Amino acid sequence: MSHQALIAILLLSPFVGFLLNGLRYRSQNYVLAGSIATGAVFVSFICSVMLMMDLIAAPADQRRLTANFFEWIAVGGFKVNAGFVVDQISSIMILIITGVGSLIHLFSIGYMHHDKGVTKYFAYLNLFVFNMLILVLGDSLLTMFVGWEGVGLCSYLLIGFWFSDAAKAAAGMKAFITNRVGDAAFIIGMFILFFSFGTLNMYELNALAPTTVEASWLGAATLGTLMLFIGATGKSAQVPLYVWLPDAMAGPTPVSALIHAATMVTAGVYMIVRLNPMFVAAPNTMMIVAIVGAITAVMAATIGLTQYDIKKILAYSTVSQLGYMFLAVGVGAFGAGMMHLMTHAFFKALMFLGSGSVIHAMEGEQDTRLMGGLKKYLPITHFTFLMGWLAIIGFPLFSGFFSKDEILWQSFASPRGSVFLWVAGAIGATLTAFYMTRLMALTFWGKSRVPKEVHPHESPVIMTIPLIVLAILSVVGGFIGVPHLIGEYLGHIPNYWAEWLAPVIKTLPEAAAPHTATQEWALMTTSVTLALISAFVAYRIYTSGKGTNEAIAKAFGPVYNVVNNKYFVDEAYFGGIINPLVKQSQNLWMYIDVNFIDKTTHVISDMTKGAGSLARSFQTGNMQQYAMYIGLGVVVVLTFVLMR
Amino acid sequence: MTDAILFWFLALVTVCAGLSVILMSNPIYSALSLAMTMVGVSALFVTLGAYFIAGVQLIVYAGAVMVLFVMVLMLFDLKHEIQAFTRGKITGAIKIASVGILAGLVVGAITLGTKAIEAAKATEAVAGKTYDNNTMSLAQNLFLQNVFGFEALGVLLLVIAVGTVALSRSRGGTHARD
Amino acid sequence: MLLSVVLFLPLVFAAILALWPQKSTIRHLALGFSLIEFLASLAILRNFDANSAALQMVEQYAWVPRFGISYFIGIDGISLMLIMLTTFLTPIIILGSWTSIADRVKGFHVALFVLQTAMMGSFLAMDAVLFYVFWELSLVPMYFIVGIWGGARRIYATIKFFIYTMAGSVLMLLAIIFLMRLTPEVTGGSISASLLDFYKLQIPFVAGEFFTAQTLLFFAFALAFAIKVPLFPLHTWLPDAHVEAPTPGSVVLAGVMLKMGTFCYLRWVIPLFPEAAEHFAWFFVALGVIGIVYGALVAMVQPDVKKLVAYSSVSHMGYVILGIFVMNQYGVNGALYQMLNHGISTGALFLLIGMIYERTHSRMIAKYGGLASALPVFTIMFIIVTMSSIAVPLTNGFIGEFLILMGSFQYSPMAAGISVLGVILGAAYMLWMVKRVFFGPKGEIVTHAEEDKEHALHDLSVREWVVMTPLIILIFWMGIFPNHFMDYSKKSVDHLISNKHNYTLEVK
Amino acid sequence: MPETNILTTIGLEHYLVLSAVLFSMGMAGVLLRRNLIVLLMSIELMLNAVNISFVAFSKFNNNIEGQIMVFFVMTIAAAEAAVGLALAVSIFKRFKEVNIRFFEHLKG
Amino acid sequence: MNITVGLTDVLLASPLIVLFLFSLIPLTIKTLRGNSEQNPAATIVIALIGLGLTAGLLLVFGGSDKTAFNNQLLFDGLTQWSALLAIIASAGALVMMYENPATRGKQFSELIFLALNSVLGMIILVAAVNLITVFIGLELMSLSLYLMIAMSHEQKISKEAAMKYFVLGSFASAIFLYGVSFVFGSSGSVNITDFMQSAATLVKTNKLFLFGIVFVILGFCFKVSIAPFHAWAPDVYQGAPTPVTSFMATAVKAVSFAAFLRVIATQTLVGSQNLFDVMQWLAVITMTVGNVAAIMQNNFKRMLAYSSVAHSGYLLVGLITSGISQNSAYSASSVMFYLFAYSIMTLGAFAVVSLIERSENSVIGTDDLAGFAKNQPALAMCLTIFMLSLAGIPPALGFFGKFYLFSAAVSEGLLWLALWGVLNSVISVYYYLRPIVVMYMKDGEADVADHSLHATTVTVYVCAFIIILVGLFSGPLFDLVEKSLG
Repeated sequence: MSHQALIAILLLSPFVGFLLNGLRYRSQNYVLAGSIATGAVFVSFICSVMLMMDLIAAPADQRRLTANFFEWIAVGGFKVNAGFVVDQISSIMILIITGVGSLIHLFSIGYMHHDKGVTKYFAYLNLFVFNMLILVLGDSLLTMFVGWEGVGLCSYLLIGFWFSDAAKAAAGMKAFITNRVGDAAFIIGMFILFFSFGTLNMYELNALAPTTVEASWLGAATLGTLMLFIGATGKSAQVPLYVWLPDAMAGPTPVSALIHAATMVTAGVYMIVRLNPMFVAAPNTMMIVAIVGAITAVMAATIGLTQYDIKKILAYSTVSQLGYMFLAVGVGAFGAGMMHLMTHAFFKALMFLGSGSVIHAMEGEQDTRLMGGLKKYLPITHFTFLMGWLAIIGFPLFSGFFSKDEILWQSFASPRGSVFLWVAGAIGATLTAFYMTRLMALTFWGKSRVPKEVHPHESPVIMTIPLIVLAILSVVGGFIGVPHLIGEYLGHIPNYWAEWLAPVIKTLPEAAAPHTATQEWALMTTSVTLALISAFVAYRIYTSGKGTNEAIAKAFGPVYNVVNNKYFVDEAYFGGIINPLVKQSQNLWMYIDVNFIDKTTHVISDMTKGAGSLARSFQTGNMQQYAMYIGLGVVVVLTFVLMR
Repeated sequence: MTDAILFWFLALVTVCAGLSVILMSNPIYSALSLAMTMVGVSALFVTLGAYFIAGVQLIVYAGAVMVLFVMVLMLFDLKHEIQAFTRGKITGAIKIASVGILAGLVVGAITLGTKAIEAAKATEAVAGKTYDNNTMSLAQNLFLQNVFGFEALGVLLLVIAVGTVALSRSRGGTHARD
Repeated sequence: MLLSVVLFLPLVFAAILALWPQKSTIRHLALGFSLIEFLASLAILRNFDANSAALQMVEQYAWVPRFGISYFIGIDGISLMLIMLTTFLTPIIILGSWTSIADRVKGFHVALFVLQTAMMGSFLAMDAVLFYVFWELSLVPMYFIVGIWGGARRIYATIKFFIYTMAGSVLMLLAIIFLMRLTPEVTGGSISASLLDFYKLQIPFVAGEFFTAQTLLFFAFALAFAIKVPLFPLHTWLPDAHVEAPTPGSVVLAGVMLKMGTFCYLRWVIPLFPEAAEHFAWFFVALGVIGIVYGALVAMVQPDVKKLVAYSSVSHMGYVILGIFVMNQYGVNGALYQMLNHGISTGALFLLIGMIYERTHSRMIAKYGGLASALPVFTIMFIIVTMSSIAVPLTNGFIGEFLILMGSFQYSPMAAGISVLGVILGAAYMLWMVKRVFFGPKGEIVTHAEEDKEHALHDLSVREWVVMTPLIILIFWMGIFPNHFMDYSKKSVDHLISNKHNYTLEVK
Repeated sequence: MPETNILTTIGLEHYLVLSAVLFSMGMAGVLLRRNLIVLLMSIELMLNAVNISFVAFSKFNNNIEGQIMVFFVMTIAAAEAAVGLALAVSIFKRFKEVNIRFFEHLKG
Repeated sequence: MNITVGLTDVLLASPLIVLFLFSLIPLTIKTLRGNSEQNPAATIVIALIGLGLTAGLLLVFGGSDKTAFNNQLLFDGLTQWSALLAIIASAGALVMMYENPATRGKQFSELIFLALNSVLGMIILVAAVNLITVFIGLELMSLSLYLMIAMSHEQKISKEAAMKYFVLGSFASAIFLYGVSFVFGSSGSVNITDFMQSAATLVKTNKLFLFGIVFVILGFCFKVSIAPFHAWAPDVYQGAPTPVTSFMATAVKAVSFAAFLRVIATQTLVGSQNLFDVMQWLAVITMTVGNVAAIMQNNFKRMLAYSSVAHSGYLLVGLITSGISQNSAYSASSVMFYLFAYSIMTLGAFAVVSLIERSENSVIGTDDLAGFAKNQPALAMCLTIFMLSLAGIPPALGFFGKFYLFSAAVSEGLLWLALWGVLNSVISVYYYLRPIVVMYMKDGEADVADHSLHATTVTVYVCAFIIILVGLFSGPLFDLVEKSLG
């Protein structure tokens, strides 16, 4: 099959799934709906695999399969095709999307079987996959943007899936609008790039990217990429636009796994990697990206420390991990960023699904304070979750270890890195270990705090299979990109990942400062040790039941309060932007529209009417008055005629 | 000199009579004063050499029209009017002022205008036009030059006659003082 | 001949309807007529040569030769799509008003058809006086539609609408007269009202001075059109008119009538007064940008759904003005496209609001809530249209808005920077409204409907499906294959942009 | 032009001024009096002033047409008087009133 | 002097003669029948035949640019068109008189006699080139009118209206005559053709002439109700029986303007810049006063009266234009065209009012029209057309009237007058829309008084038809008028 056809099937299969399910949205046959949806995504997965194989078969410099379906927009010099491309970067993405996606679809069949809107749910999920595929396959920024907004839309629909709950509907809205803020910047970024380089096609853009780095802040590449990055902060939940993601947990848990952990939220990272030559040409942007990434990584992790909602913890964890990815791409470690993207997709999808399994078992309960000791009720879930936990805290040789370690190392060693970034990353890693352990302890270990009326039970097979598959991937996924140092040590495992990506990754033009293997070992050991220590501490605290709110609040005082309230960011947004905006809009309406423009109109009309009344008042009915007007008129006219 | 004295005398009579027309509060006196004015005007016509017109003025105006007025007044049987004049002080002032200004303006224009006419006369020397100031030339002019106007006046008078008769015959009213 | 047929067919239909004795079949007849009209306009589409910027299917007959006034119509890429929009929307409107217009059915359809002719006439007219005739004529049926079939404050709204619009257009009439007085320069002595002759005029312009002929004429025209658009701060008639108008009235108003204003900027203002237009472009760009943001902000706080959509129209039309006055290919093509989008998506929104109003007799957002569970299909339709309205890619709204923003970025990055706020705010007010109306716990109305079986809410009827389906299809068709539509207008727009200083239209 | 004594040399101007004075008086009467009949009389006064003016011009311009006009004016004045009085009679018959202040129903 | 009255004169004057003779027929029959009212239908038919014959004769003999009776009457295009217009308008008014309760009665023959003679006066007025003949025509027209108003069966206010009109009209006539005397004194002639050439210079050199011409112009201003000389108009229009009002508002106004046009055509305005300025201000004041005062009216007839004042303002713009224009045929024909448009619209509107009037004393308020559209859709439609046309909404006749008028004004550089005019027409929209609003958008039981009033109804339809048809095809008519005026 030609790769055009493959790409077409790849794209259209979920869409067809969407249509099939969407048109029979009333149906509550979850098996049929789930089969259609999962099948659709699985077909895509097959296509992805076939495409990947084609790609692998091709010589390294020709690994690019394009499909131009039609000319989408063509105005003047601006031409955008409905063109899709599978290359080293997007092939990874489509595999993740369709692969992880299939698993999550599968999981959903079990998870959503009792829901009335199950068919609608699968339709949305398929639509999401379709859009996500457009996002990653699009050959130009605009096609990417189509998917970019499309996934936002699906995210909106899925977060607000249980719309009768006002809070959930609001969360969906919040996600969409926050994303829109980023999208607006994304649009501006596209304009800057288009008007500077004359194209939005990402290959052409990369080819046209300035060869000398832009020192100025006002350079086209810098401004353009900066704007695109702001777009990415919206989509990928980075500071300051991350606020929607924790709320997005209002959606069904598989959705959180698919959209808010594995795929959509990584779109920003993907976009940066995609445009890496452009970013490389803009060191200022990259600096911002790295700093934002580092701040996000730490900040979200701190918030994660205080949360009790199982999904919220995972959500902040996701934000934090996304911060790592940005940190990576910000220091020029695009490969590492992509790698972490992939491993994160595995272990975070796993953990979300695991949490879904837990919630399923807990009959909808999400508060970890009411869990504990679930290990014995949910052995498979616990085990798979454990694998995810090990991966995320960067336990050596688990997938997270490789990617996270590479990021930390690069943040220190890259010419665009710095020791501060490493410190931030290390703190983040330590905190991650802490709160993830806390999550494990509160949920699975320790004493059971499960209410009596709830009877936890292991999830059905259809839900555990995906968990198991993902657990395996979480464990071994890292070996695809074993860092050179460790690879040497483990027995010459080549870094497939770096090789694969090398043709599409632009190396930083700056010469890297010389670093020794000792340095790398030392840093790696430090961070891993810190993480393990913090995990142990957390284990001790939380399995012993000491880690209650009150105790911690006492220990940390106001700091806890601030962190527990998520640094009051939501409050600041509402109090500082949204509420005043609504209030001022009200004022605009009342004062400008009603009291100024309309009033002016009314005043004019009243004045006319007043003039009319005045004119009427001269019409007294007294004939002599009229005669007087005539006489007066004659006099005035004569005077005027004579005098002037 | 005699014509001057005559003019001034007649002017005085006419103006006084005219003033009493508008100042007398009893309409009968006004009517009589108007008749006096008509006579004065008629005399002025004589001083201007328009004898026929003077006669007509006496007969038609002082005779017929004034009799009509007086008759109607008698018919109405109006007593001395308590409110002969309009009351409004401001409007009254405006009215008198506007009349005064108008008179002033017109007099000014007359002063300037007659000079212009005389100047024009001096240059053009009024060729051709002789002022055949007799009834015959008047009649000739009326019946030849202005015969259409004359006929139209006839129609007008007929219309008036029919109209007034019709008006007086039109249905009686029920509208009371309110 | 075809053009005239299409133009006057509705008038003939109106006459037939007016004389039609049978009350019960009026609607069917009207629907049939409007479909015939739509088919006739498809014939135009077929015969139109998209590869030419020329004025096509021209018909010119002397009308008042003394003043060089002629019956002169023609179609080019710029007007073609608007004609199609008009003929396309009319059957939908008729079908959409099937039950909502219960009173004086005949009068309504007569007014609608007269309105159709008037609107198409102002798109097609190439003679100033003819244009003015159609322009003003369009007020009258609209006036009746709002005034007779409207809401509680319909009389206030309709008079406001009429007088506002009239106030703007009388100055234009003077400007037209003035231009006609200038034409002997270019026609060799005879006065002419032909737009083509107007195009040839070189009207004196001095930069920096306000009281020059071209500037004053420019503002006379621009004001008339700005009121119609409506451009901030002349927009206040629109919310009133929309709120009070019956559903079909709102659809026509938003769908086609507002476009008369923006279209005329392209047909009249820019080609006739290119220097002034360029010189004062910043002003209109600024107003457009203010309109975008202001309309969106004010829309956000409206308690009435229809008023919200009305203010969103202000915002959307701000985009169109922005696109037109940046005067580059992106902006103008985008603006033209946005006109169609707005016609379809806002028209659809009004239709949907009308449908729900018919069921619940309320438009207050606060009374709704949880409608999605009662009316799922309706909700989906509404959300699709909302997506089009907030310009989500693959819907029509995106293409227009993106191109306009692109054009404005080329003109002034700051303008684009501010107006892109509209993208955010647009999502904010629409989604907030969707949230309050469709999502959340069941509101007063839904609860009431559930308790009271007689007033139970029914999801879309077959008729309503038929009404909405073409619109939904178009929303996606136009979003995915914009070239199918844009190809017709590109040549004309290119021609306008590149030759605006000595614009002329070849006649074909 | 020798200095002419305006007292002794009576010219066109004198007659015209006289006519203007009479005209103004008539006008004042129309403006000020309340009795309909007196109003009519005042109008007659104005017309008489016009007549003086016509005849004076006629004489000083050597143009007989002025007198023809006076003739016409007189006739029309008579006709007007007839109509006016007929109107007055009909009004009086109906309302027993000729004070014009009584007739202010039409206003505004 | 070698002056004779020949056959040509008689032929030229034949419309006048015929009209007069026809006016006598009903009266004679009535007299012969022992002073009892004969069949009013016959009366009206005779009158209409008379008018028709007159119009026919005018078409045959008029418009030839010939003078009759020794340069007293001029039969040119202006005469022809304005007389025809007066005849058309009067015919409409006569039809209304036939069916309106306030005019149809025992004195119907007399009324028709007066009306026809009023038309006779009108034709004299427009044909006359001699100011004194103008005056005779004016008086013939006006005196008949006063009597017609006074004869109304309407009790309460028509006498008052007649009285006001009469006193003020005589007052204005006196002023007019005074002006004529000055003109006569300073130019030596009262024939417009005589001082036509010298007027522009005379105005500059001779203040007396200037005053004279100003008085004459103001006399006309009174007749055509230019503010501040308009004060009589609303009262009289309201007080007079509706058919007579329509007669006044259309025929009388049309011919007054036509005669005014003759006076203005003397290029006086070119001579005196001040007068020119004053006239412009008068036009502005008139438009404004008429329109703003009309806004506040509820009485339909009174509203139309103020609207008529406002239209006088527009017409004055045209008049001023033709006063200073080199190509006065064009601007004069724009005035004529507007007069035509205005007359038809106003006639139609009054005809509708006349239809609604239930008794001779009924007052039609705008609010009384509520529900009219439901009961009388066709008539309501017609009234709507009239109102929209009056407001100047295309493609009705009124729009083209305004278009030609303002077009002429703009071409003479009177842009600001045109501007003021169009702005005023925006104000006017407000009150013209009100009846439409009430008719269509409010519930009520308005209906025609008597469903058998066919003649007036036909008048309404004809007027509406003319407005639309001539509106759409105004070009030929305008060309025709301009050609004959040129």
